[in-house]
Amino acid sequence: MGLLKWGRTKSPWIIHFNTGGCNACDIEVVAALMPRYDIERFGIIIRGSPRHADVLVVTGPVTRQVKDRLVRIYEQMPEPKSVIAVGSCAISGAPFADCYNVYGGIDTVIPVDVYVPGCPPKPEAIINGIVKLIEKLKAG
Amino acid sequence: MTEETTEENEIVRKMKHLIGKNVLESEVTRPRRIFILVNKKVFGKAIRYLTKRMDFSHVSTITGVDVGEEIEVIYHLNRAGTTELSLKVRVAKDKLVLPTITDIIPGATLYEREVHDILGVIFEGHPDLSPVILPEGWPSDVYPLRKEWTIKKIQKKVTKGGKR
Amino acid sequence: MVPEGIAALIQILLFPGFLFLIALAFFYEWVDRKLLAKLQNRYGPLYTGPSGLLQPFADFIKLLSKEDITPKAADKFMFSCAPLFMLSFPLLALFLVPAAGLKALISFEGDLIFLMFLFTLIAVTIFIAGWSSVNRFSTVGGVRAAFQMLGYEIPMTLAMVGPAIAARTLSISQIVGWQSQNAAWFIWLQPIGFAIFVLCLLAELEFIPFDIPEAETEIVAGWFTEFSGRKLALIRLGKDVELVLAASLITSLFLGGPNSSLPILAVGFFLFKTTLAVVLLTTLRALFARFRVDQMIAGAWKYLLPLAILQMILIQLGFGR
Amino acid sequence: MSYPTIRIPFGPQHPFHIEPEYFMFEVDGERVVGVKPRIGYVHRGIEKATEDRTFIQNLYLIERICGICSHAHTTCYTQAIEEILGVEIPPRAKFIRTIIAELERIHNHYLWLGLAAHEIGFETLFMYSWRDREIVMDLLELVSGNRVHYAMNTIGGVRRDVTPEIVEKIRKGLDALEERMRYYKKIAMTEPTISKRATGIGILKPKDAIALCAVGPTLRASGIKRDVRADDPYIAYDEIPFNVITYDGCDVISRLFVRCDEVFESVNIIRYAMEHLPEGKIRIKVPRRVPEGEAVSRVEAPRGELIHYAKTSGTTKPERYKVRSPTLGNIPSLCKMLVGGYIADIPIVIAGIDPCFSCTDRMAFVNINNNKQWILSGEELRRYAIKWYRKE
Repeated sequence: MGLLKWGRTKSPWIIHFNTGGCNACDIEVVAALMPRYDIERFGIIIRGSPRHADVLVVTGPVTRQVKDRLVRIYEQMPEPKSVIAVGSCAISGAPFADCYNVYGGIDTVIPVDVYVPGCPPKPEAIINGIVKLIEKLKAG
Repeated sequence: MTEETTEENEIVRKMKHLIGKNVLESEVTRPRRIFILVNKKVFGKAIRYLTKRMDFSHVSTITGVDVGEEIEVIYHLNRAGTTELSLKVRVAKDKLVLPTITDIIPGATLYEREVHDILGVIFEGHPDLSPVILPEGWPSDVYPLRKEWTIKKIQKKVTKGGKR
Repeated sequence: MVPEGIAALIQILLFPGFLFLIALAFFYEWVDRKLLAKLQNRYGPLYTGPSGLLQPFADFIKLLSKEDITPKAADKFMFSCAPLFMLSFPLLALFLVPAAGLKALISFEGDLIFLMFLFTLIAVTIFIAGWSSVNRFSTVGGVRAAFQMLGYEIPMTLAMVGPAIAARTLSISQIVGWQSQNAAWFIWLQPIGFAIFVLCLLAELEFIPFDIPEAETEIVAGWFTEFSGRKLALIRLGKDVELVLAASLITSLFLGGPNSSLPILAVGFFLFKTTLAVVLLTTLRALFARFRVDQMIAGAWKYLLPLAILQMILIQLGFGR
Repeated sequence: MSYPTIRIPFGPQHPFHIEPEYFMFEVDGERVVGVKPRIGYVHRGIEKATEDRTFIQNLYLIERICGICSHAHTTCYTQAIEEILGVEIPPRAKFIRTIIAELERIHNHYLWLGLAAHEIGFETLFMYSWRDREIVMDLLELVSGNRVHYAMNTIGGVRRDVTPEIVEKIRKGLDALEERMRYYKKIAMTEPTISKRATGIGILKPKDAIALCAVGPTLRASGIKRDVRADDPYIAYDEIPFNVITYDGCDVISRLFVRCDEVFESVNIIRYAMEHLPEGKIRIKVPRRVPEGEAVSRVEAPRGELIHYAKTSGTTKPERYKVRSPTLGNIPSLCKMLVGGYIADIPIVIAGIDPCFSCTDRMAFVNINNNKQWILSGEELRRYAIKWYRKE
């Protein structure tokens, strides 16, 4: 089983979805892919289709309109999948928590593995979140 | 006062000349800002006059404000990027109808859609007034920005008491 | 078992056969990703194995262990066969190309034509894969792959036929033999043919200037949007083996191939030249933006085809000998 | 015999764009026949939320309307409230606000250049431009302590001062930024693949631009000279000389050139502002209770004219606060540009107006009339197409 676990921890492919946030966290997630931080060193690539991805990186409070799309994306991903909630909006809905069109954090909709606090979290914090996820995968 | 404000007063004078006492209120708060409240009856004429002859061709946006028993719709018109004229019209809540201006300025379709969505003002002649920013399955009688709808009441009504 | 039979089996299964080629596929995917990263001023895979060497292998293993989803509406049979074809065709084509010595595993008069047929089959498989997964993105991706094939197929065939005419043979091994006898590589004799061949290979491999069928930013992941798990692993491996096929074809047709009788030296030459070819393909990949389908086809018919015909005329007039 | 057009959904999750927006394209082969944007995914109901918060709390909320143009939103907000209060902020604060506004414009244009390159598949330019964007991010972090959401503005002035050594660092950073942008502009002009994918695409004629109320670089790329900084100067723009960039190519490549030149303008503005930074306080005390009144404030955000309308009722909370973001003004023109193009052109034309749906999501256009879930399975698609085709 060591080989499978090695494979799974060494190449976590991510897919990014913004559920209504202010796209500050999104540009930080994309900045983590860029030459200065370059998370491809850990074997992470951003994939276009939910079918190819293992990790769903979600940013933003879940607005009412986006909720069932988020659940649909989560269902489309093949099984050993995990979710990273990036940004305090994704964790608790932050400033928009009591707006009428917002559900609050991601965990009210789909199970979340790693929370990355910050508004927006710096790319180093996002990489730290991914490393924690890899440790969690290693622990099995 | 600098030369600019006379230009604003010039516009206000022309409007008064056009529709006389129907200009209920007019105010020049600072250079390049004019607020004019017009009676609903002459609204169509005023808009046509401003956009066609006075060259206010750019609609920055349309704001809806719930002022108690009436809804105030404010058309922020702009001329050549400089002077911003806010034309205000008051519509009673029981008869929320206004003529659309999309035939004069096609760019205003989106703004009218939003005011209809969150305040319920119906714009006659608008090509397509279906719901806009509010999510699918939003109860059609809830207008979020009305004063009587507090956030708590909206939440309860929309989720029908379901979980947040 | 007759030893000669065992030797043939070993040759097919182990040395210039499956294992060697699949290992080569992983190695070249690593070379491709690292070089692309370097050109884009970043590191590329770093922590899986020595400087990321095992990254493609890790991706393969991970994909194998993932859940394999077949969409309800998909055409089940073709949906599951497409990845198999996608892997087997390039592997079969690689047996025709001499890797360890002057003679390829299977070498007969006319194997160049058989290779061109396999290239077309790969494009058809891509179309079938896109069509059978009934996702609109895949459908558009599959249709685009078919469009693209119309564009690059004919110039590529002409470019491949060039060396065959010059060497008066239709077998790749003989072409390599001819180049080693006359000690003249076709890259010097037919530079236009070489340029056309490389451009068409970029289109066949769906690399950046021509990665229209899987344009990530337009149609999600193009024709293989719906594949996941084992099927995706096979498709990605198939695409890597296709990269090895393209590079080894450039080596054998235009760079003289493994032109020494000693097997060790032959493999050394082969590896060195194929890596050079991969480096060339990746550098081209990093320099361009993506073309539109109609621009690509228009470009192929307006520029590549006349140049290919010009190359044909030059060979007839004796410049290509 | 016209084939039933296929409907291709773009979004809400789409690799090319970092935000959920959703365009349903009716496609005939590779040609786009009709477009229905359906946004509303990021609509959080901010305008209602502002009515329950005091003015200082609103500052925190208004800033998070959009991550990339957060300073533009707060400048517009503080300007409106200061106008109602009848308060004049110290000149040094005006200059610092202008410096941060221009730094944010540079940050936005670099970010846009990368995203536009990503959409036409030019990964290397995407990586390079975002690598150079880190320079301006470091400058912003240096001045305000945060890479995004700088929280520099408060009602009555600015929160942090710009010390001389920060000025020195900014000057060094600006030289590098300007030099890199010159290099990218040269690439955009000479590189055949970029010009092939961006010239003559997404045409917006001046007549349509005015009729559809386009704003910002999209308007200026159609040859119309309108810029809020020059026409309706606010904070320190009346004291700083700069010129408004216009190109009359009306297509995506001229929008790119408009933005490239705007970066050069911004660099000059910042240099001028730093040289003429007046001394004095950076903030003045402001009463918590705002008198009754209303104000319309306009700001030239990186994407175009941003307008806020504030109505106050003499309490500590605003009566009504309306925000209209620049991208919303460009959506009708975007739909006009998209119809008639290819599928492959859709991302680059959408990117052409540099949409920011986090701001926009007060509005959408038309929603999908019949089905609720957004992925049509093959069966439904065929049935729908036949039904739609018969209706034709």
